[in-house]
Amino acid sequence: MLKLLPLIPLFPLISSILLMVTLGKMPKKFVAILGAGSVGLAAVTTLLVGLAFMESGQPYHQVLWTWMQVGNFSPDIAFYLDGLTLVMMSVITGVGFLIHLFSTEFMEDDVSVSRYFAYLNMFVFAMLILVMADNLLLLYLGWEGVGACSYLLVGFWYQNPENGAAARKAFVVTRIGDAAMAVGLFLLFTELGTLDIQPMAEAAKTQWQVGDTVPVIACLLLLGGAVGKSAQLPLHTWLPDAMAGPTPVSALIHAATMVTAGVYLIARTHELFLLAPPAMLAVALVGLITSLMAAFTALNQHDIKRILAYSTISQIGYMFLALGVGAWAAGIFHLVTHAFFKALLFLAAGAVIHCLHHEHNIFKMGGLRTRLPVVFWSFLIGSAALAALPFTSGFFSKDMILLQAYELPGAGPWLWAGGLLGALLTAIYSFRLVFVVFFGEAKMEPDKLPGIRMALPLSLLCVLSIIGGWFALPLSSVFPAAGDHHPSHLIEGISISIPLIGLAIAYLIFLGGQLKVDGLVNSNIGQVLKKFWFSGWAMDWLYDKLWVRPYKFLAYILRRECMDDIYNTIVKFCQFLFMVLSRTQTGRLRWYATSMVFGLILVIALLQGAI
Amino acid sequence: MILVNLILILLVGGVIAWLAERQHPGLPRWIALIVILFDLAYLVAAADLSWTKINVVPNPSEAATWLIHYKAEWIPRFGISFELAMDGLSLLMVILTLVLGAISVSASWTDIKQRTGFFEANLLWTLAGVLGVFLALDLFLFFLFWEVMLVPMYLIIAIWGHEGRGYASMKFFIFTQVSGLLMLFAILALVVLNQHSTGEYTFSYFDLLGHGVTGDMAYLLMLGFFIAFLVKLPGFPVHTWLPDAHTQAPTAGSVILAGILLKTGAYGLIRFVVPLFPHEAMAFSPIALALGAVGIIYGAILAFGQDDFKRLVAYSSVSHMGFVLLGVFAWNALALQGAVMQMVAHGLSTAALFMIAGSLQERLHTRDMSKMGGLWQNMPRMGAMAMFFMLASVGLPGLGNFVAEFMVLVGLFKVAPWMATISALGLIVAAVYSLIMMQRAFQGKPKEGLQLPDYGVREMLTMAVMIIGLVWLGLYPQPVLDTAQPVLDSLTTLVGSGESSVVEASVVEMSTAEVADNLNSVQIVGVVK
Amino acid sequence: MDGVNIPLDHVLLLSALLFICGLLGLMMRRNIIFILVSLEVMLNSSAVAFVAAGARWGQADGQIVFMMILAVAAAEVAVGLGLVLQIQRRFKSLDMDDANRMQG
Amino acid sequence: MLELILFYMASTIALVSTILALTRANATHALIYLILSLLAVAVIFYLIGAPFAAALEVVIYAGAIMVLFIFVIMMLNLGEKGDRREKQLLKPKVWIVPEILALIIKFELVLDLSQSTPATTQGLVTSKQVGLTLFGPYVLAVEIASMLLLAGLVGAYHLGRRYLEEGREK
Repeated sequence: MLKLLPLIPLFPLISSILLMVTLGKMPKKFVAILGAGSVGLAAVTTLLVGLAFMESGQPYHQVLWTWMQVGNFSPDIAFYLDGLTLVMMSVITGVGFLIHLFSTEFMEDDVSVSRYFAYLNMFVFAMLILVMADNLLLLYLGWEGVGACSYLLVGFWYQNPENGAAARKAFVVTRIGDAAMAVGLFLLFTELGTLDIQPMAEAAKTQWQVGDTVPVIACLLLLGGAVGKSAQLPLHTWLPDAMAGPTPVSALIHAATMVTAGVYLIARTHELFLLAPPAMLAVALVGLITSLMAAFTALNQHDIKRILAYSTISQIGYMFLALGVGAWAAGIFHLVTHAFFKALLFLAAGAVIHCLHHEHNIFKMGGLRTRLPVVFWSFLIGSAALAALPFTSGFFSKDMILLQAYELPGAGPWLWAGGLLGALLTAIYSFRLVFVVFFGEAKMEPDKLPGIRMALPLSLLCVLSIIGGWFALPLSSVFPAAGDHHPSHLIEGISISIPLIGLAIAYLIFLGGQLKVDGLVNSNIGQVLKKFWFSGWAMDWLYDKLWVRPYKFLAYILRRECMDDIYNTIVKFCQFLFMVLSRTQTGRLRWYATSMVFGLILVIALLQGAI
Repeated sequence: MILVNLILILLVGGVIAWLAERQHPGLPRWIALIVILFDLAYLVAAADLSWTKINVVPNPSEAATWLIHYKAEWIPRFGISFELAMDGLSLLMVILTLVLGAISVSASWTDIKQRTGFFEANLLWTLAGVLGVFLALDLFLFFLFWEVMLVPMYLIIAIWGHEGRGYASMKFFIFTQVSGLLMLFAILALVVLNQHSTGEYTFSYFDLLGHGVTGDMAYLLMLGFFIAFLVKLPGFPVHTWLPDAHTQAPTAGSVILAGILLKTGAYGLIRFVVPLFPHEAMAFSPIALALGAVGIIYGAILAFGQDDFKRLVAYSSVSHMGFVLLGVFAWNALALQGAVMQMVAHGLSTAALFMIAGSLQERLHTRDMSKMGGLWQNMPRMGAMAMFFMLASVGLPGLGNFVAEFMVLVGLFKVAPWMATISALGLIVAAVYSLIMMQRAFQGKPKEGLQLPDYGVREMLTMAVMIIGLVWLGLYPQPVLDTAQPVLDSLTTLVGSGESSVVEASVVEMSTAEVADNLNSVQIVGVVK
Repeated sequence: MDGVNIPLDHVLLLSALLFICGLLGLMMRRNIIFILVSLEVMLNSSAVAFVAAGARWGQADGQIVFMMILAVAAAEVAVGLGLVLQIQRRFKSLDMDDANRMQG
Repeated sequence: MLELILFYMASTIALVSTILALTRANATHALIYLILSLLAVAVIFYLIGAPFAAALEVVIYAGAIMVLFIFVIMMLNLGEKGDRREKQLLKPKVWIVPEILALIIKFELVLDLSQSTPATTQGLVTSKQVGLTLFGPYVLAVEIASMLLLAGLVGAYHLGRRYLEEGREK
């Protein structure tokens, strides 16, 4: 049964190529079936392969063909299946299928649906390759493929130049991360002689001691790549703009799968990171700072999708925090639960936008509780899981991370405190969203209700968001066993109560109205802070001033090819010489006679001299 | 004799195509296509190439070990012989030339209206010249083909070019001619000095490999060769002819110019510059690497700043060929393979982009991107093709360019880590200009009432050939790697650097000022007596 | 009368002076006729030098060359005058500076 | 002694008449002075012992060529208008530079001649001698001279004929 492994990425690839080749000639219905069906088939195959794998227990390695072979550089197209890969594949194909099903109705009235499903299937294929690759070069292939597909999908409605700009921004910013990761790959290959993950881990353990400079540099470069793709602090500005794409795209790419690629990379190469403690600390710090920064920004956004985008950045910050403190299993566990509830939230937001004819501003919506019940309940459950209210899936995974962060000697408690503040803010902005959109007086009337193909994925995801926390993921074989931790009940109590406090605060501010914050908000500090946080801590402005403007200016100056001036000066000098000589040709006989006489004099003088 | 026939078929084909114009203006195109395909078939059939033969590692200095070797006396007094030989590297280049030749003929099917016969004749003669360059192993014959390749290309640009063709073709001709002159000095000086030490004149590559010239003179000779090939492979300071030549050349002209003529420069570097002057080349390599890296970044920045679609693609090939320069002068097995792969993959991807540029110009009668916009709406198939080849030129893994660039950078990282890191920036700036090209030309608000014919069957077939080529190179490049492998092994062992490269992993300590005076020290190259 | 003991230098000096006068005329005058005249003078002065040299060595060669010069002078005058006619007809004046189409 | 005096007289006449020839405004006056200068040169030829050359000079040079010259000038009948233009051409500005150059050359030649060893003419060279050498070693030169004259004839005829035709049409 394990032999079916290569089939999983093959299904989306075939359907994507089919959709591309037919160039929109296929009837809409058939396109939807092919698009969603292929991912469904992949999900079923993953299930089968998963079952077979659970019985056998050891990792399964399958080589298709050697990609290229020059000297000792011989990466090959090969898949590696272990617990981590299985978890990631099931998330991608499972959540992916639900999102495909959702988008069959969401994109129904769009003119180029086949192009949409072609890109979406290609994305699922690239993500599967990324996850199943057994060597870093094939992983890099999936890595860049995912980046390219996200560029295509974000820029799907290309008529509007802003979408094009957002897509370009996404591709270039992630590309910076990819370049860093590429240099990391070069370093790893030069030092360890191979790019296959498992042999590389062994070679690293033998060659390097803990804390050598080379592993630290390599891990920091890999972190650079992960930061680019998972939209963490330095390279996160592209994710909020990437909301320009269709909402199911945001659900699939910018919530469930692509942004978690960075987390997967670090998890997959955790042996290297174990050899570089400073790099792990860096991962934790990046994660923590990003989550806090994103949480504050999400507090005062008014576009429903941008709130969810910043919340994604914040939640991935948590995963980075988990990886930084060595809680690998907890990080992946949070990744899985986050995929469930964030996909749910995005799809619900998609449904809201779809029914309110593309309205994005939450303050224009209100009181949708009664008109869109399904959407309301899915939003409620999603936000509960996001805020990690007790007994939701989010609670189990976030709690594990915070507890293990607390365990870390040295900076542990600080990280834990930061995490808690993040959890509080998460609770506040998620319930702010729910109360503003679904409670209060109705400002807009939805013109249509979500059909069955929208409601079904929403309900399935609701179920997953709730019970998602109870499954034990088969990660024990992959990661070193995390220490048994049972901190004092006080710490546990605090981390349980924080989300509830957040919920109360949100209720008091946005629904009950008892807690007046207008005074605080309208004070001039408040205004400045509000604008500052709204623009994402002015990161966009900073990057524009730091990189974009100088690059454009440089390109503008060099546009006329300054190197040409060197050759043009040579040309001008020749023309000057020609002009001087041509003036001597006056055409008058006397002038020629005189010049001849002049010559005669010289000759005779020479003769005189010579004799 | 096979090699001689290869070139002869093209030359004769050119004449026939020229004469065929009288019967019917469309006929020369068919004749050109048939001649090129026949030449390709002849190569495959006549030269019984089996993997066993290709895999034997040739010793560069003995003719017998090469795949095919042909030698005939020409001017015995000076040791000049009509010597052609083919090994793995030149086999690859010959196949690339013929494939791109066929593609360029199909690219300009409807493009050329007047004097089609003469156009196809020039096309075939350029191809013949290029084949000669790839096969010639007698330096005198090499220089002859170097010029033969140049003249018809000049005519193609000068006669069928666009509005600024006079300036562009003249600039192209002068740049290559002057640098060719430098190379001629170097060849003659080499032969004369060789005659001093060995006592008899010989222009043959095999005998010149062990020439006794050392010291500053060898450095100058190496520079002479290097500059000639740097101009042809548009290296950083001397690349300014390429954008003009490309924007003004007709579609077929720029496909051939970008696809094949740039490769002659790179081929020259691998075949002549480093093997003939190993130690000087290694001493010179920090500068060359610096030029390569600067070329990548400079080409990309300028590409970003262009308004003209073809000029942007031209600068992109300046940027891509920077990688080849890096690959050659890193001089280990991996980097060299990367350079060869880049030559092949870049040929395909840039040829496609130029075809798209040509068809855009044919439909919109302009290359100015500010006048384009939202063309995907009118021409979805061309938009899809442009997107695919744009992604290829950005270096999307799974396509040929990525494999090449990755290998070059990994090979370079072993030799000069900092240089590799700087060149990795090239990946970012490459993405920047390619995306801006797609945005300004194909995306954005479509112009109303614009009825444009989309791609027909012929164009889609040509594009399909190139897509298959690129995907095949991207996913299973092993056949190409194996053909070039034995040659590159023999070259790396010949230069004696092997894995532990002579060039110690030093940051580029030579400042650009030193680069400048090296370049103008070349002006005083004279035949030393 | 028997052509003896006339100092050669003086004759050569005479021929040189005559030649320079011809040269002067060529440089000064703009009228084509005077250019031809100065040419004649220069030719004649060279003839003098040749004959004087012949006389100095008592050989006939000098005079042979003199006859050659005569032939040259005759042909030159013939063609020169033909040109004069043409120039007169085309440029309506004999001023050589008008005929400067070869300028630039 | 007589020859020497005669020689110096003839030389001065030749020089003066040449200078006058070149500075005249009127073309015919210039030609007449030129003929005078040629005759003086013929006398010099005679004095230095080349009677045959003297005869030729008088017959061919002065007689034939100069007469042809005068004939063509008369035919062109320039009239007074041309002479006035000639006068304003002789302004000092025109001949200062050539004069300087001429002086330099004179100085150079004189310097050159002064260095040469003094020698005198050796005696009479009879026309018989001239005839013998002419058709002895120099027979080829005669042929060349004849070809040259033929070329001159053809040139003159061609240039002249077109002039006459247009003249007739007008």
